Amino acid sequence: MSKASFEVIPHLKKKTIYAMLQQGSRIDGRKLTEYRQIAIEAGIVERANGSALVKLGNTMVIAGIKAGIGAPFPDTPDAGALMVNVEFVPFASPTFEPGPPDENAIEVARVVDRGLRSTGAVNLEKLCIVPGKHVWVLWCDIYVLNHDGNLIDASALAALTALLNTKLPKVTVEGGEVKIDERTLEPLPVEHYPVTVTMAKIGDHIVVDPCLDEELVMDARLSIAVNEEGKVCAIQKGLGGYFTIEEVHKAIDMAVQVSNELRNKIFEAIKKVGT
Amino acid sequence: MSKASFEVIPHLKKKTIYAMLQQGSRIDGRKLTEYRQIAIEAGIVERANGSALVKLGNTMVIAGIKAGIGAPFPDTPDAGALMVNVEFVPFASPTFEPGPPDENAIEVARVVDRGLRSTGAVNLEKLCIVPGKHVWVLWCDIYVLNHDGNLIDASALAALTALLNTKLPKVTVEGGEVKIDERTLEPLPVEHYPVTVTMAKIGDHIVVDPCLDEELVMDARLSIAVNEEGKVCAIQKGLGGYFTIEEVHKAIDMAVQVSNELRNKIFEAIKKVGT
Amino acid sequence: MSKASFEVIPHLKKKTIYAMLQQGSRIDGRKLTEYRQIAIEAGIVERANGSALVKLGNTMVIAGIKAGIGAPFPDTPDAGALMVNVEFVPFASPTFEPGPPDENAIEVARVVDRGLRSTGAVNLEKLCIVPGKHVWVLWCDIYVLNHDGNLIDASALAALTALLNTKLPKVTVEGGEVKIDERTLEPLPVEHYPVTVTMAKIGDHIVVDPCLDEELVMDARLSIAVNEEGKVCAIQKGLGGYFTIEEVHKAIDMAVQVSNELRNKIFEAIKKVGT
Amino acid sequence: MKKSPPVPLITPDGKRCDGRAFDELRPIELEVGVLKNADGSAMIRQGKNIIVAAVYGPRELHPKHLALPDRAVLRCRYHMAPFSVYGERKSPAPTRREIELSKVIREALEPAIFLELFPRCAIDVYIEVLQADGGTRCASIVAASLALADAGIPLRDLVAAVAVGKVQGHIVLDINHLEDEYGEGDMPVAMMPTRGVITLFQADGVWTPDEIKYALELARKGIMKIYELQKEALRKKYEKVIEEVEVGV
Amino acid sequence: MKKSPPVPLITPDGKRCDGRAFDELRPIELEVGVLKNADGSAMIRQGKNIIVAAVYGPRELHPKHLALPDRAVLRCRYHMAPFSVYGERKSPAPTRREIELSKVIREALEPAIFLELFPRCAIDVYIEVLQADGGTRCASIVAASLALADAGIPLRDLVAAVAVGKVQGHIVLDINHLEDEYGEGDMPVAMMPTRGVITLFQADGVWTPDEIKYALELARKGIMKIYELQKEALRKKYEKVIEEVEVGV
Amino acid sequence: MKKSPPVPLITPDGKRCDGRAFDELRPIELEVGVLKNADGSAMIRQGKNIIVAAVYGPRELHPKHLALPDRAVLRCRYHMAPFSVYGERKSPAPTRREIELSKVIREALEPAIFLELFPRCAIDVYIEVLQADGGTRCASIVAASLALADAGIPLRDLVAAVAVGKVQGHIVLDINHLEDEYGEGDMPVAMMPTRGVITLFQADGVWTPDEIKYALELARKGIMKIYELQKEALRKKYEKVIEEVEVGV
Repeated sequence: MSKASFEVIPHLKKKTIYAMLQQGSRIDGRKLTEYRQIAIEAGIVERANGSALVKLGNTMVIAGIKAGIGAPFPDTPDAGALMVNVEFVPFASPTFEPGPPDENAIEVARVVDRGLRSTGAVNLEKLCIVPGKHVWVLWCDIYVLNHDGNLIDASALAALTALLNTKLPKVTVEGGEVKIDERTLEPLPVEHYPVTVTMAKIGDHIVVDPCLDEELVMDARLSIAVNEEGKVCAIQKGLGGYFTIEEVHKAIDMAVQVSNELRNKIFEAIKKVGT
Repeated sequence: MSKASFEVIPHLKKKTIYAMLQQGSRIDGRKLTEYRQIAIEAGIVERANGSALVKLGNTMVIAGIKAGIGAPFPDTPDAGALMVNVEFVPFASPTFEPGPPDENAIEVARVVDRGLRSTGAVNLEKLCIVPGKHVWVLWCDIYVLNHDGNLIDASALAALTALLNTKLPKVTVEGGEVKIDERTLEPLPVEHYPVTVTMAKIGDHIVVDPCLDEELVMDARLSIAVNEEGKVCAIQKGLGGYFTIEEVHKAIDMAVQVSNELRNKIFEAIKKVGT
Repeated sequence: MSKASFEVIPHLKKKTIYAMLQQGSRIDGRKLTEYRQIAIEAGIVERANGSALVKLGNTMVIAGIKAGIGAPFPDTPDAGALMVNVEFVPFASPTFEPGPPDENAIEVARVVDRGLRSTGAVNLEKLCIVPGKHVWVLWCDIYVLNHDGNLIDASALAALTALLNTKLPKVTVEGGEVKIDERTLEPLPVEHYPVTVTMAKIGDHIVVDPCLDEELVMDARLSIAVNEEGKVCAIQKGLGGYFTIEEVHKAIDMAVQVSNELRNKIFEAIKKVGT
Repeated sequence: MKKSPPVPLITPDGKRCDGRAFDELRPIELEVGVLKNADGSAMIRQGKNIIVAAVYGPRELHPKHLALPDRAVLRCRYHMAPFSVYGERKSPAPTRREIELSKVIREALEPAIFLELFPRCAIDVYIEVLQADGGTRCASIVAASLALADAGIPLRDLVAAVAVGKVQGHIVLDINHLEDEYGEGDMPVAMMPTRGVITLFQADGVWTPDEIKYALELARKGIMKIYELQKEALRKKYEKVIEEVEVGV
Repeated sequence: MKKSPPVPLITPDGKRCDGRAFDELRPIELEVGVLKNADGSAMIRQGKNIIVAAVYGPRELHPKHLALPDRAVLRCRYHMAPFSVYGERKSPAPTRREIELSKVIREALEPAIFLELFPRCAIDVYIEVLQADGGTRCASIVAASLALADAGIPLRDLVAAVAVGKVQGHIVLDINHLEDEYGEGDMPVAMMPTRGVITLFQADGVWTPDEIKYALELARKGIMKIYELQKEALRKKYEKVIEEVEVGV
Repeated sequence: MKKSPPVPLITPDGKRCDGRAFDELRPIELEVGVLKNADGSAMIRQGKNIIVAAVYGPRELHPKHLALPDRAVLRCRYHMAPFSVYGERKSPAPTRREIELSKVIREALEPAIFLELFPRCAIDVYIEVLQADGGTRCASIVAASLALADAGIPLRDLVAAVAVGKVQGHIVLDINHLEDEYGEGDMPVAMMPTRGVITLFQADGVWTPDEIKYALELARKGIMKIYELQKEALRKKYEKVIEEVEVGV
């Protein structure tokens, strides 16, 4: 249980959210299927191999990629590794506490990871340098800077943008030794573009991209990762409520529809930094 | 201090236990030197190299052996390794708490380990594959599923049975490389058969195999590991009471006597699964 | 925040300290620039490669050096390593708590380390055995046994004395293999002699070597490490008070002056054990 | 990137690697009340899965500032024994996977429990996987749900669960370890069967919306069968208790 | 033992590796109020440093036994993001260095805050280094001080800070990453500028007392310039707020 | 599996590797009151063992819910300094061995203390092994017992302890590091000497019941000698205090 879930929302605001939904509108004036304004900036941290800052309304997350050369996992000797880590720093919300990632941060990381992995976003086989010995190991660290709801989508956007922004130095193998040419940079082989669309169930209503106020009253959450072919590549239901089968199908349709908009925002951000 | 030791026992029950002991009988109808009913089942977890489920009355523990190939300890380059780990999962008692093993679980693990190690139950030298480089490393993990007293004896029984149930794939060394033949399984070289007999001192009485009610009133505990030759191979006094020298000698005689019965239960369980 | 900083000092004692300082004297009778009695004993732990026990009045710390052969840090392949660790064991004060070093212990360790490192006290390059592969790794563990103030200076004294007391077995390299000759011991290459002088600011007064009573009322702390040439090789201001620029310069002059006295105590202790 | 499976996942005659049809469950054994100390408990064997669930509560919650004024706090710990897995020993420390699964299992059970009846209390669900064979989170939910019932905690419905999967293009019911490891997709689903609502829903792999529709329907059918087994197991326990009471055991 | 730098630290014409004069600050950008949830926040860009500071409080302190009856407890966490550093990823777990820096930064800020106005409360200062380029502790103090002001916490003075260094025998102002890594000495200094008193003072490297005198004076001059930038940044935020109020945003 | 010892453990003339007879203790030095802050303290040197014990209490216990209404809680921490051991540095984090020894040492001391006189309190015993030479748990008990007495805590009796061992078939008193490392068995025993009862009793190695009988009797004799040394050390401290009082120190 995160403390966030216990956060108190004034009774009046809760009633307002419900009443407005009944009228087809939301507390911040959006339509039920409307996403908040998205701002994505790629490449803001030069020390990282790739990076991105994402704002969804007032939600703000930053992702940075660090690449290093390491040993492959024993069961995938021919493939590089990608690790996703999400930190909810106390910085970002009065309800976050210092310490290692809690179950909420771990869930976000694993959902982001699942979307990237299922659809093969990064071609990990191309990150193998010497099979069984040396591969590229990528760390994708996502920091939440301000929490105003829907951290899953913001994190997924930041992760994919940062990966698209990533460049690796060229490596060659001579006599078993790996040589790194720091001056010749090559883009990371990103081949698919999954984005995640999260919906909240509040009473009988399903809204896209919940803000924090909505998260504090929602009954359940459904996150759907969609790739560039409109196929679903990860699903995660959250919280102690339920969905009917019809609601699930409706939500999936909604996610597929919204996903293009999100993906385009990423492409625009990448275009801006010229990669 | 385990919380268990603070568990409250109704005053009346305490008086009953004392009164009955005065009459030579126990709260659960046993005689002072009588062990509870023992049920041992070997080989219940196929994923493990060896396993055993032990019930002492309502006490229930499971042990599983996982074998892997690793480096030897620097001071014993010619020998495999055996590690015993005991977990008191919250599962097993309302007083157990989640987290790494506390001093009580560590004590049980170390006493079980001491009995096995002192008498050379597993011939660790036969687990050496390439001296100084590759040896078999055995993990014996013991999980308490239900705690009704005397976890030391139950754990020792489970550990030895699981070891006797353990089979290792055949390994050969070719040109410095270790090859594992998963289809040819060989029994673990178990050469001695220590079992542990625990006695509780309650007032002036010494009883064998205390149940939880008795543990909650006992003054001190004495655990004696005995091998198949009737020799003592580990001793552990526990709790903040004391024993007279006479009591110790009486307890040792008792342990030597009872140990055969326990050992036979193990042999029967092993015979049943045909190893 | 260490609990120590919250320790209550009787109001009366606080007033006394201030009043005496106004008169140019201190609660324990010392002058403002007077150090407490120093007793240093080198070589008291034979199991260690070097060791020292230091008493500053009632403050008592022990340092032990353990040397082992390990890999160098990747960025200094030609140099050995020196690690300084300080533990405030509950042993030493009613306000110390068990557990890994807190911010106070870490600060002491890092200040001691900084002094040694800045002035190149130990010639780490001479501790390289095979560049990039095998180097001497030194652990300097400092245990506080009794806390009566000024743990930084006591720890720095103990560390340098223990290093001067350290002998390493002779190593030779034959065919890439490192051979250790435990019978031929050689002194550690210690080439500089930094000592640290700590001053406390209490009101407008600056006193050298504060005792615990003084630490409980001090506003700020300034520690200055000085090498044998009278040069400053580490500075650390501590606590939530401040210093004027004039106070800083005065403190530095004071430290340079006192440092010789401390260094001589170390040399005497080393001479006594004949190294 | 996934290596090829040690045996064919789909045989030429359209069966799965363990001989099952695409819509066939593995054999399932359920036993209620297997532990003495827990307030409720249950064991499930499904394929080679062996999982035990224990429930303690409703009971006082420590530390008290975590208590809720209007309902019980449900806590859940899903844990795999070090010897329960294929290959190397698993460290007993909780992995990120175990932490996530503890969360989704808790959230799958929560809608079924009348938590509002026990303000300020805790209900603790402990799950130990003794042997893992694919689909452990779903099997855990099946057992945990029975353990809650065994503890006498008022439930809106049982929760039943099963994982469907995508194996060489086929949507199959109740995937086993090999299908999980080498298949293309995994979709664990939990439902409150009498209400037909979904309380756990996850997926990896790539699915078209139509495939998801088909998979969910397949899951629903499997869940209804498991639900019957759950009720049967509770009846058996109840009859045993009645019997014991009647013969005075 | 330090390897030689990849570029000359001092060029033949008496400039530093990034073209600066010995007594020249790097370009500094300060922005106040960059985060919505925090009670106060500020971002600093100094060279390639990117650092954000957030302040929460005064607020209730948990656990309560740590509260002080006569003043607020100031808490501080300096942390570097894993991707903020040169070379390998930094583990997100706090290092000994980060623990020490959290302490000295707290102690540098403490003299400037009227803690006695908020007995039993906590004031939390969180600092995240997003990109590190030398002198991060000083830059963190500059940002944290602005975040405290932005949170409306009564201050005796702002705190400004800068690191001077010793590079090939020269005392230089505001050292960058290369000068920190390959230079001979680092001396971070923080002051309350209007009072001219020192609240953070550290050094490594070997310094004569005269060099320290010179270095401190150089630091003081840099700090006075940074102080002007701080005031300017607060003014900008204040004007923006006024503007927003006037146009009714 | 144990390697052969670097020196013969038993010499041809029937002596042990350090020249002692089978039933001979090592030289023991005891000093009471060696630390200023602790309420009681003592140091023991036995062979090359150097161990210091400190006692704090009876004092308030935190957190309070661990307090007992009818007696004090005794807590004990046995710890080895990183440099105290042969060979490699020991990590300062408590090992499983140290956790077990902390427990058995606590249980060895407990019967001797009138804990019931201090309800709701804690008595803390801290033991630091500065140099280890075999038999440290027994030496720790000897020192801790003196530290308790030094702290003025009412005791039923002192606790004295010694380890007997089995070395090349011989039962010997007070084994040293080499005998512990290369011998066949170790049997640490603690007793309340005037009552003749056993408060710590452990063993590894293989022993016949008769060997145990002999070993226990040997231990008892050693313990009685150590008990005399303990009383002597307390007397010395007491006399010193008297003296100090008389001369007005």
